[in-house]
Amino acid sequence: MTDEELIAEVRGWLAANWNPRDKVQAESFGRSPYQSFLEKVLAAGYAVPSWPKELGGRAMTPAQGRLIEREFAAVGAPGAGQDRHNLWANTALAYATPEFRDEIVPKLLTGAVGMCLLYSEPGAGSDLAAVRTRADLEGDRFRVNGQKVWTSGAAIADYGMLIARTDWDVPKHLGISFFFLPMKQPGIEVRPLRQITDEAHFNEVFITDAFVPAANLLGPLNGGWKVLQTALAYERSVMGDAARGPRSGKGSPKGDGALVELAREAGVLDDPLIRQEIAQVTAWKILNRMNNARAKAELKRGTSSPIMSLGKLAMSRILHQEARLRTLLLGADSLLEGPDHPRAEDANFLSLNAYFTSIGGGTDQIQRNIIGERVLGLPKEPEIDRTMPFREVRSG
Amino acid sequence: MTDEELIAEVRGWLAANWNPRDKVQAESFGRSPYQSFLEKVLAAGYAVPSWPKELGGRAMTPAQGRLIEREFAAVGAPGAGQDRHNLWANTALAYATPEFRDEIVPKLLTGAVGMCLLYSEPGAGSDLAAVRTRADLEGDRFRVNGQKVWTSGAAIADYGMLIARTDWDVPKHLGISFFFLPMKQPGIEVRPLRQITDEAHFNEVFITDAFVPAANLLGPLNGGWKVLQTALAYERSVMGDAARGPRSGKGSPKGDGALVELAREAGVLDDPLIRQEIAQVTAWKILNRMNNARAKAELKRGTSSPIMSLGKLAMSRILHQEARLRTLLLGADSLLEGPDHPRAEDANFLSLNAYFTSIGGGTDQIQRNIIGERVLGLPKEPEIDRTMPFREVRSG
Amino acid sequence: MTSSLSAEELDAFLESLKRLLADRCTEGDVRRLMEQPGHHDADLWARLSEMGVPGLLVEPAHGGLGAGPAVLERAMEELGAVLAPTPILSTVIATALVQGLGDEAVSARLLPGLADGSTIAAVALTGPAAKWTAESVAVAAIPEGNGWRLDGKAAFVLHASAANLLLVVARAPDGIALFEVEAGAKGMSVAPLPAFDRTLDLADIGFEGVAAVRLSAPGDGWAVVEQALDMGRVALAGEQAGGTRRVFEFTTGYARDRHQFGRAIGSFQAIKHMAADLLLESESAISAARHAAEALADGAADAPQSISLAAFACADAYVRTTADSIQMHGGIAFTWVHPAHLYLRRARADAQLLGSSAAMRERFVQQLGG
Amino acid sequence: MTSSLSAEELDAFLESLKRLLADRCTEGDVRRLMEQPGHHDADLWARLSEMGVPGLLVEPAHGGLGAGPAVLERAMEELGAVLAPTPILSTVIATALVQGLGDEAVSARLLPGLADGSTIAAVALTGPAAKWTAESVAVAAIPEGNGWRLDGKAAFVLHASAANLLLVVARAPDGIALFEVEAGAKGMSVAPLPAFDRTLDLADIGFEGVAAVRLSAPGDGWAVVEQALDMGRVALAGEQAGGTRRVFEFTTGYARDRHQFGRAIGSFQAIKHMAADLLLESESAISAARHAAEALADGAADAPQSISLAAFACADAYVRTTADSIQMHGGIAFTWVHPAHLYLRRARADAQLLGSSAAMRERFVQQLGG
Repeated sequence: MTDEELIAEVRGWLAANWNPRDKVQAESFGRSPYQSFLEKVLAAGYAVPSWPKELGGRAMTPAQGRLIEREFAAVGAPGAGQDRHNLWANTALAYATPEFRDEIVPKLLTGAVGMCLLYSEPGAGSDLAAVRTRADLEGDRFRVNGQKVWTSGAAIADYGMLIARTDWDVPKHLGISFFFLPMKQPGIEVRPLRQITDEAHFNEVFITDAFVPAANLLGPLNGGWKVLQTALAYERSVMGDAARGPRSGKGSPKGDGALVELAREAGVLDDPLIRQEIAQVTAWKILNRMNNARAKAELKRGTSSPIMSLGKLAMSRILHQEARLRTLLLGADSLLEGPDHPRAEDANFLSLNAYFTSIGGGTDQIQRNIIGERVLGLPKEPEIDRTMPFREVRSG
Repeated sequence: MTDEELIAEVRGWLAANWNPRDKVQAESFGRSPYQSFLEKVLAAGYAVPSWPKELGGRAMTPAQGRLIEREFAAVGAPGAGQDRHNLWANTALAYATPEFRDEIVPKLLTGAVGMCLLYSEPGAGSDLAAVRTRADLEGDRFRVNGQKVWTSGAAIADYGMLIARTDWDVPKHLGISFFFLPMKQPGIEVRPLRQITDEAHFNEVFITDAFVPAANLLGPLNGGWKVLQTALAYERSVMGDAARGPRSGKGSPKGDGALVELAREAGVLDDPLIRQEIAQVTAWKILNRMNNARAKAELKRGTSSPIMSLGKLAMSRILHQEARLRTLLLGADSLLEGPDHPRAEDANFLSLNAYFTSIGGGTDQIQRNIIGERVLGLPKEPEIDRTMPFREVRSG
Repeated sequence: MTSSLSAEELDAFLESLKRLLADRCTEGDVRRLMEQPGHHDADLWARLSEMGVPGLLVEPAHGGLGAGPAVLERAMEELGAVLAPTPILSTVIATALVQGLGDEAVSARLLPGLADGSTIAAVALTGPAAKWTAESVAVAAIPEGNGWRLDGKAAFVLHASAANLLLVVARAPDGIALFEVEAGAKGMSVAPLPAFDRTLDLADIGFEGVAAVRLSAPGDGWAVVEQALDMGRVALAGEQAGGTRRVFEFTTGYARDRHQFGRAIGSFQAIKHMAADLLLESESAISAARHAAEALADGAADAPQSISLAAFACADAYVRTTADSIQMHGGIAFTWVHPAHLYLRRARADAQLLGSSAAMRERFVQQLGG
Repeated sequence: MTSSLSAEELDAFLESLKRLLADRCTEGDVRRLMEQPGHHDADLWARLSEMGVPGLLVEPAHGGLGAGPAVLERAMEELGAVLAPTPILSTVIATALVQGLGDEAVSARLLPGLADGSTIAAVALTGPAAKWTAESVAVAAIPEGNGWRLDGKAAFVLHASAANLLLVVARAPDGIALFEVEAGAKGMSVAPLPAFDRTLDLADIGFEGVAAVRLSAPGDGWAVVEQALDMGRVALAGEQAGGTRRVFEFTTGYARDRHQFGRAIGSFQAIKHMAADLLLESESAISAARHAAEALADGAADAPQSISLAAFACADAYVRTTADSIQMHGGIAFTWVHPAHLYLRRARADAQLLGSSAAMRERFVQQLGG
């Protein structure tokens, strides 16, 4: 099939099956209001074109897959390119037993189930391998007890991708297993977590004598660390730029000239100090864009560019610095908050929410470790807890 | 003896023995042009007043010693307070055999011998315990081979305080010995070390089959690490603020208003950016002074204040930032150097010489470790080379 | 230490203050007050008043302790350390304004109430330009009958909700002058402002033909206002230094206790080195605040310069320390229940009140001769 | 990649250039040239000329490769990486000036020599105010007989020692204009300047009634000069980006190899995290320089804005990277024999040439609409 033929086919299919007025926002946590459409996408082989036919794919090349995605994107239709983007389905594909895979993957690809991540714990943030949530085998199921945190979408999720400790007498990385934990059961309590921004995008999840069928185990028992690495890699490649700008948007002009406009509105555009700061922050934003563009251009298929890993660190610096600049622009007006003071609200929100990027998904400090070790080849630090039984490791 | 009596005594003695016109600069590397005067100081008991009488002291309190120092300082006379300041004599006092001590200490107190430090090596900078200069016992002397670096005064020194490895089969801290190495012997070659500032304040010292009498060993064989710690502590308490300002001084007004003057002369005092920078750098300087004053005020006799340890780190930041500011002030004129361009010379010299403070005597990074661990009580990093035989340690 | 208290007396005073605050101004108390309009704890204020805190600056003849700015600064460190929501800053500025007038009758009438805490003052100081400069004053005063009438706007007035004394800095025909307005006077509108620091009681006050009593003598009175602002800046610097030190302490404590990768996170250089740098910030803030207070107490010639320095050094140290503290804590400090953000909110507020860091740096350069 | 070369041709060209430089422009060569007056290596220049480097911008009709700014920038990265002391920057600016005139006769006379390296140009661009702006021009041009006479001063002229062509930007009655002066012309005094970057040939040039030929047409010619300056800034950004990357590479290499405390120093977070931050600087500098060059090659509307950004981003990245590099090395980089300070000297010089970072940030804000 030539590219032209494929494009023609997809266009024809979309014309027949998709109404552009149905355009929706991407939904990364599973359950979709467009299940019936997504079922058709899957049936047509557009959901996961690079996968084998028996799993709903068409064994296409990644390049062909991107052609399909481009056509879907052009009309705002959801559901294509899930072989690249669907964290849940990819993880299940790679590690679930054939039975569970065949059951769950179609549901994941059609948004029939909602999902959440049960990784972080209060005592295991930067150090995920230190999880203390336990899963104990009882017959054909595991009993689960523990506490998870920083979980988005927990309240509506049908399953959580869970890491839990299944062996306490081996080093920490070697005693973890990975599960699809059913969320709709007694023993799972979801509490919204109030953030410093006074929002609650995340939850704490308290797990008390909940159960997960042994069939929902992904990868080998005690082999969950490797599954997690795969899942995290998918997540990172999908996350892109998750940083949020100012909340209200009211006080926030758009584009490269946005900070200039903001300063003009605040009546301080003639302040040389502020002009220099505007130049710096705007430059960092543009440089980040340029770096990403160059990374994409240099990206060989399937391999990741060294520059890629810099985006999160760069964004962290941009957000914190922009928060400072917006505060400087406003002066005493930054004392305020609330809807009547949108510019102050934006500056203050940003000054807090910048930590979402500089802490969330691995702190800047962890990120610098990763860049130093994986990108620059600098040696790791001695890891004192790498080999001792987890029982003996101090954590929390 | 009351303080008043002591003061009267010292004043009388100085009036009889010291001509203020002989005022000299403090000389920290031993040999002094004022030996005969220093001999009188020692004989009068003013050199080391807190020491026992048999060692030239008068068993006075530290407070009395300071009174003597103050009187000496008032007329610019050298030689008092060596019980606090004389690194060499204090180290010898604490660790030399009685015989060697009795021979060397008077010479050190009267400036009859020149001294240098033989600690750092090309492969042992931050990590002094990794020295590879070896001292092998042969009868009643040690044969010494190795290379030292960052040695001031090596060319004129009579002795060098040397750390060398005397046991290679024990962990690195446990196989080091501390010597007074005679410098005037074949087998010791001193080469000036050209710095990035194009000066040569230091030397490399190449030691090839040189000898040191076993009697010159300080502390026990293989017990040199502890001696070194004592010597380093003396050095730190003496060093005070070793940071040097701009070299020429021509382009450098003095006092808190110095940077304001410099900006005025450069015609950029009305630049708001530069004004803010001037405020910041000047403030850091004043704050450092305030911190030191507060540390001294809080200093209980004999104990060191937590703030004390911040001075070097603070000074490093001040010097680097002042170099940047001076460069900013000058603009394109900073392209130049040499005596015809004293302000450029100063800015450029400072931009390089700031590393003397941020690297020399322990890098800023090492200094932060020390503050974090000794002042703030944060745990040390795991030290992988603390227990293995030195032969197996990778260094250099 | 320059004060009328001996070192032992000062230690004892601060010790009692610490005990009171540990008892009556816990994090829970602060959070409770954040939710209440006005954020004023009358009980806490009464107890502080019993100790003499509001009257530290007031001479004994008028019912105060007469301890001076150096002791005030030390007390502010303690209040700042626990984010105490009190009208102390307004009280200090009002006291200094009244004292600066040098009018014995006014002093005798107003200072005793300020000293014993029964008078809670609000001071309308700056207009919407909010630079706390003479140019920013946006209330005009016009003689009317035996008195004066005020028209215009004051912005970011502190503690207006709890106040029973309102002092107004206004522009009279002969220059800046100080006025007193009765609580609830006709023509006055107090509009509470939603503050990012939720312990802060802020309001805009509008004046439309409000009757007022002039307190200051004829002639331009800005010098008196500037002196009072400087007293306020010393108090604020103390609050910032105390807050900085407290945040630094609980952050390094967390770095010692929290374990990840089998090690205390404070054993990692990334955290350890941030802590070392923050120690410098924290100690410098303390030095700056205390030095400024002592210079003011001594009437030193360089007191205003020391105050400028303390103003921006303490403001910047507090903002940086609270910001780095959140980063050093990681996720736990991104939650509302953790106190780190409360301090960040206070630090950001304090950095604006009575003039920005940039403005204080500019003033400092002028004082250096630039 | 926007250039007349294919990707393969570009790779091959850069590969040859790298080999040439590795062979003929070692650190030893650079140090040798530092000690020689003029710091010019005629042999190296001849070999670069054989490769076509000086003529990258010159159209083939005039003997150049016509490869354009994007290829020039890549070549500058290589030259910058080894601190090559060459008159390339002057050559680029002179070429762009001549091309900007759009005068075929002048082009035919001057470009072939510039392209084949036989002409080494110096350009008197700025006066002692040294801001590389029209206002900074401090040479006045007055018509005299059939020609012109020049009076005044040019500062920080690059490569004057080796030059056999001198172009002078001067203020004529009708505005800024471009002149040509014969080497060694009467009334001209060339005063070499001692440069902190000892690879740099800098001079002040005084003009007293110096006879000159006007090259530019009647009317204000500043736009032509600004375009040539922008071409120079692209070249300079390439040099900075290349230098930044090289310093970054040898610094991380050292961090991998150097062991203290039984570990590679790069395993310590203090060093590792500095390295991670510098990777961002280094990669951003590369992105900025290449993007600016490509925008200029494409004649993109935002090319001048991209050039401003590259100018300050690359200058700052180079200064920061070289400065941090010394700190990361420790004592060894405090010695003259270590190359780190040579790069720091170059970085500090490059940060001033053709306009400061602060000036470029200001221009950038104007270009953003501010």
